[in-house]
Amino acid sequence: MNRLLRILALLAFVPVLARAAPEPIKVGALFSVTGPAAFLGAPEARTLEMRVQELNAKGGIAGRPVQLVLKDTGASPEKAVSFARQLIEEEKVFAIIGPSTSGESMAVKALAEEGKTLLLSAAAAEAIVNPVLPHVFKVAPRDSYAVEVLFQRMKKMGITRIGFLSSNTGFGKGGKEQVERLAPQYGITLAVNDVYDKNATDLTAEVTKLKAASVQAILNWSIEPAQSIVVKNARQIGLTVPIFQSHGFANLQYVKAAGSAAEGVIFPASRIVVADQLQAGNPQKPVVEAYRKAYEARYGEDVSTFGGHAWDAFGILVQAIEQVGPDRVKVRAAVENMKGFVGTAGIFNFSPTDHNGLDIGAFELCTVKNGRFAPLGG
Amino acid sequence: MTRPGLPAPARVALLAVAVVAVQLATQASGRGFYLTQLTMTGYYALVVLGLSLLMGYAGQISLGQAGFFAIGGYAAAFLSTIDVSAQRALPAFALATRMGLLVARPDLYGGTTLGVNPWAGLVLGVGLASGVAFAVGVPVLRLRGHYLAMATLAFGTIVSAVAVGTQRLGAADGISGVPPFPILPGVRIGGGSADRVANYYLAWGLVALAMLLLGNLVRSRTGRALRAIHGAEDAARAMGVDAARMKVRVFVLAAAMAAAAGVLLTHYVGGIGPSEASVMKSVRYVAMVAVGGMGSLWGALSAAAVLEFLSLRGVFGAHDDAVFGGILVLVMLFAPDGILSFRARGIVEKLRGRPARPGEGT
Amino acid sequence: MTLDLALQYLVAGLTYGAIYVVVAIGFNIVYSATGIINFAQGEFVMLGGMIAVQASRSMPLPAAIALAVAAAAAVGALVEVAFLRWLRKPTVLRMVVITIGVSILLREGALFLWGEGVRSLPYFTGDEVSSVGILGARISPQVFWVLGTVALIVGALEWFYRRTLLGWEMQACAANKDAASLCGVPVRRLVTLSFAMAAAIGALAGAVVSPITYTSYAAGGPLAIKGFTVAILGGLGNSGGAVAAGLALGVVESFAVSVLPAAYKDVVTLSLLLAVLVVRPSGLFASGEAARLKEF
Amino acid sequence: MNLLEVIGVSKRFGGVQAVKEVSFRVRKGAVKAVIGPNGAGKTTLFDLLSGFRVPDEGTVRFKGREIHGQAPHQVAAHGISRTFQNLKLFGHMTALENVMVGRHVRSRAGMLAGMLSSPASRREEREIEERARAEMRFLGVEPLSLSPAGSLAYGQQRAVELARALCAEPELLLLDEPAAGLNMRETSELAEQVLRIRDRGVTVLLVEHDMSLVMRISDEVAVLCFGQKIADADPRSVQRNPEVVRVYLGDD
Repeated sequence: MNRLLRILALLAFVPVLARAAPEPIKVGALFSVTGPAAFLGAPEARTLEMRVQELNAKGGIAGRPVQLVLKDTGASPEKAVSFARQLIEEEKVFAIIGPSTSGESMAVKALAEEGKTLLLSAAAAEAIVNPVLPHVFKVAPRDSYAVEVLFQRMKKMGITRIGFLSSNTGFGKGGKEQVERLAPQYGITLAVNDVYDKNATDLTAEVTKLKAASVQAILNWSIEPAQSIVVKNARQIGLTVPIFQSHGFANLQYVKAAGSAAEGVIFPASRIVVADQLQAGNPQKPVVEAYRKAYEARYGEDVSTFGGHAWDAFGILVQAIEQVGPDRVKVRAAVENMKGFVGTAGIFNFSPTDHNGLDIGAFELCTVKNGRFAPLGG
Repeated sequence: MTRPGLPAPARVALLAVAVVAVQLATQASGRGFYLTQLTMTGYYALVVLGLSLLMGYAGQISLGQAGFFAIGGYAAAFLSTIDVSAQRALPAFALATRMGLLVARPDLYGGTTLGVNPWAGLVLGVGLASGVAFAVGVPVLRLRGHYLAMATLAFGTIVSAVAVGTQRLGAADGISGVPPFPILPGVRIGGGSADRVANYYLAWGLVALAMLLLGNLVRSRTGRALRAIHGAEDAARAMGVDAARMKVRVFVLAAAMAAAAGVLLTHYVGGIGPSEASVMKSVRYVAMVAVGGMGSLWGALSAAAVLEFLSLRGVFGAHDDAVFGGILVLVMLFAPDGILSFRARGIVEKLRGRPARPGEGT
Repeated sequence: MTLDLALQYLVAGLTYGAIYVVVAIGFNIVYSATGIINFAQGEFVMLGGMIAVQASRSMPLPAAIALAVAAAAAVGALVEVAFLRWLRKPTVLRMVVITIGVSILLREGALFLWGEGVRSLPYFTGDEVSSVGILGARISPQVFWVLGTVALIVGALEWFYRRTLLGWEMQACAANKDAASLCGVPVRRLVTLSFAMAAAIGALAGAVVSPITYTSYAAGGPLAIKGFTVAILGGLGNSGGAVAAGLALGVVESFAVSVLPAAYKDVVTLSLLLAVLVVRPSGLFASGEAARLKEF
Repeated sequence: MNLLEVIGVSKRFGGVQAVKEVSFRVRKGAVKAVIGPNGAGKTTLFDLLSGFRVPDEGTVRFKGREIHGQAPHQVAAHGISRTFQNLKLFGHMTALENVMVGRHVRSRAGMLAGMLSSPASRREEREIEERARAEMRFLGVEPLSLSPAGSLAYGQQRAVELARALCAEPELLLLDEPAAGLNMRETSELAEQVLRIRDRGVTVLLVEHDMSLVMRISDEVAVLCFGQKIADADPRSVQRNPEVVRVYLGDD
């Protein structure tokens, strides 16, 4: 008899147990950890893993732990699609962070929409959110803002004739399209508009071509080592004109690589790179400093803007879930209408027509002073 | 028959049974989503089968197979995503529309575009790849050994460089938004989870067809001539085999199969990127043929099915390339005739110290 | 195209060319001793740079470079002993495919050890901006280190092959392995030595070049393709031809950039490789007859 | 009637004049031998006849049609088949398949027919297999049909190569040192086989060192020395030809 009672008691107890261990919120991630875009995906993956562990240490979201399902796409669209389908159809993840590159984001965009799964892309291309798809967002600032900030400064400096170089990667192409589109509006002519190979080991011939075209300034758009090579080669052949770089240059690793040649280079950067020099009142200061301290303490390498995208995407997702609870439809709407989210890339103000949420204010012109990043005053 | 084992049609029937069994198993176990990776694996298997015929049977190495895949894929992607609705009125375009060459299609954002009919894309894609294969093959197949390896590697790298460097091909981002390919009434390559089972059977149906055709070919007069070329090219020529022409024809056939796979997989995935034309992809195809055994279609098919499926499932994680590199080395060191032909007889002889004779590939 | 610009393009071309020459020489050393193209040669150049940078953190520059060269030589020898030596009558195809697999493993190993970051040795003299003016063209001092090192390597090899007994034995081994072994030449050890030498030379170049080109785990692949393009142009096994072909290709690439968009530079080089392979597989300088007799 | 006419054929490799203005003819149905010391240019001559090398000068006429300079597979199509001095078999394939490849020149099924396994191609396959088995029976090696050619004993491999050449139903059979490496028993067996081949109406041209074999089966013998023909007659008179004796036995 008492055996029966014990079984009944056990049965009664089980549901309680079931409730005690809450079912985790699955978050999918698609980063190109290896392959040609490793310097985008690797920091993004490390950042996301760090944030998920930190969050779970503090009890997860409203008590439910976050389970991260991370896949390395190696920057190839066919893998991104295969993994995206796994995340959406099998793992039934709540949301997907990534992919790292524009090519992959365009490939998985339709899948996320069809699978009604929130996608927070870390890539920059405008076409990801233009035209808008309800479930597709991106957390990287538009290339056009970076170009506009640069062109505004060039106009102020009276520069009208520049030599433009870009690499044959997704990043380079994104920048090239915006530069070509916006240059006429700022009265700037591209005396040279050349694309070089991302594996370029020496670009002296390239910069010689710029010297031949006697340009007033150089603008380079790439994120590979080539961006440091361009700066060095230009200075080595005696080109003293001002050099402008893309927001890809906001990575201390490349400044160190360019060494003294990087002095005075002007580039747009999200405030993450100049965190320590931000005035106390700047709302982004606490966020970027928290990220920088945590990342550099844990991984012992300089923080990068691209890692910041993963930090922002996860932050936006967590804030939305905390606001409206783990309901897909409500969270999507929460993200779409989220205002004033302070991220490393800037202050996000999403809207049904703007799934990027950043404005030109996301960028601040910076320069390099004796090997350190510094806001460009004046 | 001169060759041990079942004739090709019987084996293909076995394959068909296996294909259906796998589908039912995934359905029963609630893992229907495996079909996505299995479908993609099926298309990649077509490339490996073509390469197995070229490398395993005719003995001609190619490090450029991904180049032909990309030519097919990019042709289909480019033709199916261009929007010529603006020129709709022009006589040529109007005629093409009436002939069904151009088809209107709703795009993702509610608008309609007028693009090229996917069937035309398939024909043009495979035709272009075959033409390029002929043009490259005639001079290059006179080379042997590492010269041939390097020439095909150079060809593959050229295709990759052009794909990455061309603005109209989406440069580094590649081309996305490729519409599904309506192939039979109610069956279309691509589309979402609703079409999953149909796509699976379509892909593996093509694989079964390829196995039947190549299985027959390998056992036919032409197949024998190919293996003769691999064995001793001079002797084959003395027996009346026009080795040069035969090698080019197999090179073009393998390229056409790779291009067809490129077209169909691009429609299934909905896009293609320059990563499909990379040297590493070509090396993976070579690895799968090597694992399956030089001169063994069934070996190549099983190697492709297992390795590609695991890779697409992300089982190898960030070490995907390392796994294929490692496999390539291990197979070439210990089982140059492939794991499947490494039968007990081979092992026994190795233990007894006598070199194992080259296993007879089926 | 003024004189100083032309000179600038020329110097840039010679710098590119010098890098290709060293990789090509690495291919030639292994090819002439074994008859195969070692596709992993590009990876040894990368290893040289990576190890040197790692070592330079804890020791002076020359010591770090020496360590890198020694370590790469050890890896080169290990590759030959572990993967190639014990094969019985391997076909060329089988050995080539093995070296391709090895190049992938070395690259993934480097990724695992050093991560995806980019690194470089500091400039040997001056820094990133210093440059020397010649007739209006300005050249970074590191370029002279590169050209000097390559000249040193080529000279040392000439002396080695011409003047030393070991060098003659290596040539005998290259000409006819069986005959050489009949004369008591330790053929197996020489083949291992050839891999070690090729790796060492590649590593030395990798270290010297790293301030200019930076080194990352994936730097080996593109270098290998340029390397064997030059090796083929110069005629496989003919290192003199490789020097001329390498410098020529570098200069052609450099001047080509002044005309057509740089992204297509590689397409030009590869088409050249394809053309030479098809028309004269024996290369521009070597005699066709000699190459055809060489068994491959 | 002459089946094969070789007129003034020469071939030079750099400094070496391998073959110098060699002329001779082979009568239909005869067995003609070409002998000479090592390096006399015999194998080069064979390569010139079978299309592997192109003569610098001179013409080669087969059944009245010029065939010099044509590719090996075209020469084979005319009905000339050959064996190789160093035995070029298809190691991976079975003995039967090796012999079946010999039938390539006499069959037509193309790539498409092969893939579709058309009734015509299947019928042709059966014919080819039957023909190949017949040739293997003719040489007594049919039991070996399913074993890989690479694993057969040397003598057996020679027989398979001969069967392969015969399988092409040639009008002219070129034998490149068929007796090389055979023991006495195997050589006399070979002699029998060559005579039986001739009785089937196949004309044979062989290059050989083994004088006893040559004398026994040849109707005519040509002698090459340093690339030049120094004698061309019936075996008996060639044996007594002082020039030939001097070349072979040296001046005493």
